[in-house]
Amino acid sequence: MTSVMINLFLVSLMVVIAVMVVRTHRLFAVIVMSGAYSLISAAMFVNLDAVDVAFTEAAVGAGISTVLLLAAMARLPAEEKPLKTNVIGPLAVVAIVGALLVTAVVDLPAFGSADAPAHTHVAPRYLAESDAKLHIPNVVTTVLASYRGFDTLGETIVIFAAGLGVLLLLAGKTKTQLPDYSKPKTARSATRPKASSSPKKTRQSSAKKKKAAMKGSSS
Amino acid sequence: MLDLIASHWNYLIVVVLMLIGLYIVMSRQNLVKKLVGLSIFQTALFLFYITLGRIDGGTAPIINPDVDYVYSNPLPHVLILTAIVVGVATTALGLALTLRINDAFGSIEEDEILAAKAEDGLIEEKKS
Amino acid sequence: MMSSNPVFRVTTKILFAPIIVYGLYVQFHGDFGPGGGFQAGVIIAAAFILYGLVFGMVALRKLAPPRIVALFMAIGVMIYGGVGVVSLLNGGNYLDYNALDHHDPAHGQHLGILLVELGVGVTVTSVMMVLFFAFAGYGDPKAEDDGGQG
Amino acid sequence: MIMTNIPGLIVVVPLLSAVIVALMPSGGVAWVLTLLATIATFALTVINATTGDGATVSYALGGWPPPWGIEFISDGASRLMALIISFLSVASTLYANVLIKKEIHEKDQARVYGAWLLTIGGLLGLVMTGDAFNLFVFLEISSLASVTLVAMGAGVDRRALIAGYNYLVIGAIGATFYVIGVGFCYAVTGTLNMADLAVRLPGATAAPVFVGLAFMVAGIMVKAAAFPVHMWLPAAYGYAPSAVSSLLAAIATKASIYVLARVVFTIFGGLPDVTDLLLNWVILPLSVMAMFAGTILAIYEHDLKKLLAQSSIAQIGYITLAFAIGTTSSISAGFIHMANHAMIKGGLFMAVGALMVTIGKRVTMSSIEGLGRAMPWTCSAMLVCGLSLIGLPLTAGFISKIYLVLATLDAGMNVITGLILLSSALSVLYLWKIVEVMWMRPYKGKALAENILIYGPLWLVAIANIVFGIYAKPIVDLADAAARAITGGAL
Repeated sequence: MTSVMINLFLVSLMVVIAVMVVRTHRLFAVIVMSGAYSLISAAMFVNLDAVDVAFTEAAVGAGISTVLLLAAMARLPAEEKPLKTNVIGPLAVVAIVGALLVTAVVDLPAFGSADAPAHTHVAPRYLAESDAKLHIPNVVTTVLASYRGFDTLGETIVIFAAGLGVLLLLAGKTKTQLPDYSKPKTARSATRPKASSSPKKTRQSSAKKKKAAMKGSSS
Repeated sequence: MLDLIASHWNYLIVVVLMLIGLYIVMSRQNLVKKLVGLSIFQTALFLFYITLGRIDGGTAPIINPDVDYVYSNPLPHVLILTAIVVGVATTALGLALTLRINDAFGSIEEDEILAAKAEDGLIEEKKS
Repeated sequence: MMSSNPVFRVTTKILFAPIIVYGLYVQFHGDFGPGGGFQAGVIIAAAFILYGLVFGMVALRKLAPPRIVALFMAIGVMIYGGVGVVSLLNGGNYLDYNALDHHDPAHGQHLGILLVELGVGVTVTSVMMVLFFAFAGYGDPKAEDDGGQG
Repeated sequence: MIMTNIPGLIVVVPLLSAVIVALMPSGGVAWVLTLLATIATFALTVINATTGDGATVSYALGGWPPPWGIEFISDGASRLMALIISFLSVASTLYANVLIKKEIHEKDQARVYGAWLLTIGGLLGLVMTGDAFNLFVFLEISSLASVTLVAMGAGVDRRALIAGYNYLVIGAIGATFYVIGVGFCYAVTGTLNMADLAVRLPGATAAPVFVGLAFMVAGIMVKAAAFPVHMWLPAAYGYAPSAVSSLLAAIATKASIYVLARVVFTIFGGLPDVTDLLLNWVILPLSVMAMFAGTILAIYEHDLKKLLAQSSIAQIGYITLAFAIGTTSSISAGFIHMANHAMIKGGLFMAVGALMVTIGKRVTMSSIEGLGRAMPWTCSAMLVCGLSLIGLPLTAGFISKIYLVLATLDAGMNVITGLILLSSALSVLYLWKIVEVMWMRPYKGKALAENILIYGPLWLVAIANIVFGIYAKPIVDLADAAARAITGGAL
């Protein structure tokens, strides 16, 4: 019963935070809230017996993701602009997805039932063999590195791909080309456009307009 | 009805979290907030899988041969470990793109970027 | 990005080594308790990131040159993939750790799991550090001239 | 040793070479290694397709038997797809050398080739794997790598960045949907192995299975750029570096469509009532809409790269349409068109890329005026691929159209036949416009030099279009085997 109460408390917190993320416009606050959301979900994972997942979520979701977001925020506008577009489309999609999910979810085996198909087909072998045959008590490690080792290789490559991509994008030498092919390549804006109150008049776009005007007059 | 909620409440709340995350990604214009929404969506997905793997009265799947415990299903845990890493990889790449976009367009709001994009198209037409 | 607060500086100096030791514990104790390559990688990277936040990026680049870190990103994957290649050469399927030790398959499994977890740990540590270098050094001309490129 | 491990090596070779290539000090060395890796992969897929008795081979990774471990499946369908992907990646890599040099900074080239190989390896993994969750991992490898490649187009046009961002986020939503679907199927069956799922799903609780199917299909349709969730594709292919456009246009969406077929026909093969419902009432109408939406948008498009991308949406519509009809002959026609369209679009994007680097600006209807005279080699190869696109006799495109039309007639869907012919006729419009501007008008600019390193690989693809238009038997046979394999001989 206590476990259920703790669960209820944690998920309610998560829902509250998620709703607050929707409504908050200060991005710093949004990022801190998403870190908190991750951390609470990690607590939730502990409560659901997934200690390895909790460990990773706390380190990766709450730790690294938040650090990266904050580091990026140092160079990004701090405030989200008020929404100008219509939200009916997204709401409709969300409603359809929600209806589908609820119909499926209520027909799943009850939460926590031991005889659900998920627990009776493939998983028992892992639990039976890991310690007895391979002498590794942590079944998650055995499944991760051996039974489904290829998934983990793939995931290491995913991480590598992300590292490669970020290096190419942020530390690479291929600079952004502004829209004029006849001019020599523009260096990545030495003067970064500030998050000014009138964003449409940033330095680059005005420079671009000038260029366009010059082009127009010369031809 | 009440029985159903009592036995499936965890799933239902996971669905709510997923929907909020999905709504943020789809409706917001701000590129950073979209990424945060995506990670809320994905974290809800993680919770869905872990909920699947949970067994009442179970314990974490670290075997203790001396005691006769019921262990939770380790397979969803493994899958989600993979998914968490994929999630952070996506966030990192998305953020890197956001930084570059901010430098190139002077904004991280989708509508303003689209306006600048349309302007690029006009310049091209003028040239040709 | 640098802190002149002595409390931070001293605490970081004291914490740096224990965090790494803890990371190594998590890395190699994954067979028995929660932990493994991912968690360890993130923890070890966190130690370096903390160092960079407090002592500045220049000091961190000296401690862990970005070029070398980017190299380790690939080395980790190659350790993992290499274990698979070795099991191929030993006549097993790709990533079949039983083939690593024909006399005692359980030992082969241990060895395989240890090595691939190490590969994961190396890649995760170095990618996390690369990400931090890239994000913290972005737009900083000094970082681009020297090792920011990796 | 190599022979028994081929299904695994097809995926492992490009992925592990990618890691090494990314470390190379110069772009030239990286390119040579990339080429060698793709050629080795191609050789492996050829051996994989030609040896053996055509039976399904299961390769257990880690030596763990399925469903406990992950298995790779080498059957008619995955053999054909691996062959297509690896052939076009060799051609694209050959072609990439000069273009990457022009569009990417020297210091970045090795890493770009690393991402290039990761994309190829990820797509090959996508078609080889027999495990529903493992598929997600490959989906992400290929998508993260290709997003990076698309965004590198910023060196030519800043709009590549926003194209890359949208590709990433929309793709991530698609992938998450797919994983939700897999989760439902796992919850009611307890397995992740595709073949095992196929056996256990018919007996499982109905609602989660249906919703699982819906989510998996929706997620993959996003990745395959099927109408109406195609919005990321025109920008991504339009602004990517030219070499990358040709690689992705040739193989990326094809692999996803193949996955769609795998999910519907293999994983859910035991539930024909449900999948028929999905195919007839969802995928079929959407495919028809895609055929017309893509073609009409292409007619009004001035930018050639985007025009080709719009036309890809229509062509993806043809393929999904063929799958939606669901007879063995139509699925086989779908595979034929997949192979041929990979060659057609790969060639066309190569040609446009060649024009773009030569004239030094975006290729639009006005900038190609009279280029047929100034760049005869490139433009004539483009003409060949273009004729193949509209399905002129003696080209590969003709073969696909014939088999598609025959399959629809066989299935008694005369209306659909008419629509296919109508949409093909419409596609003549945009092609004719290009031909007219390119060949019939005088050239006014200065003389342009063509580079054999660029038009050589382009002609390789163009000739393949002609060869398989005249001697279509190999592709038709492989496609028949693929159709039979993917439906498990159920039809």
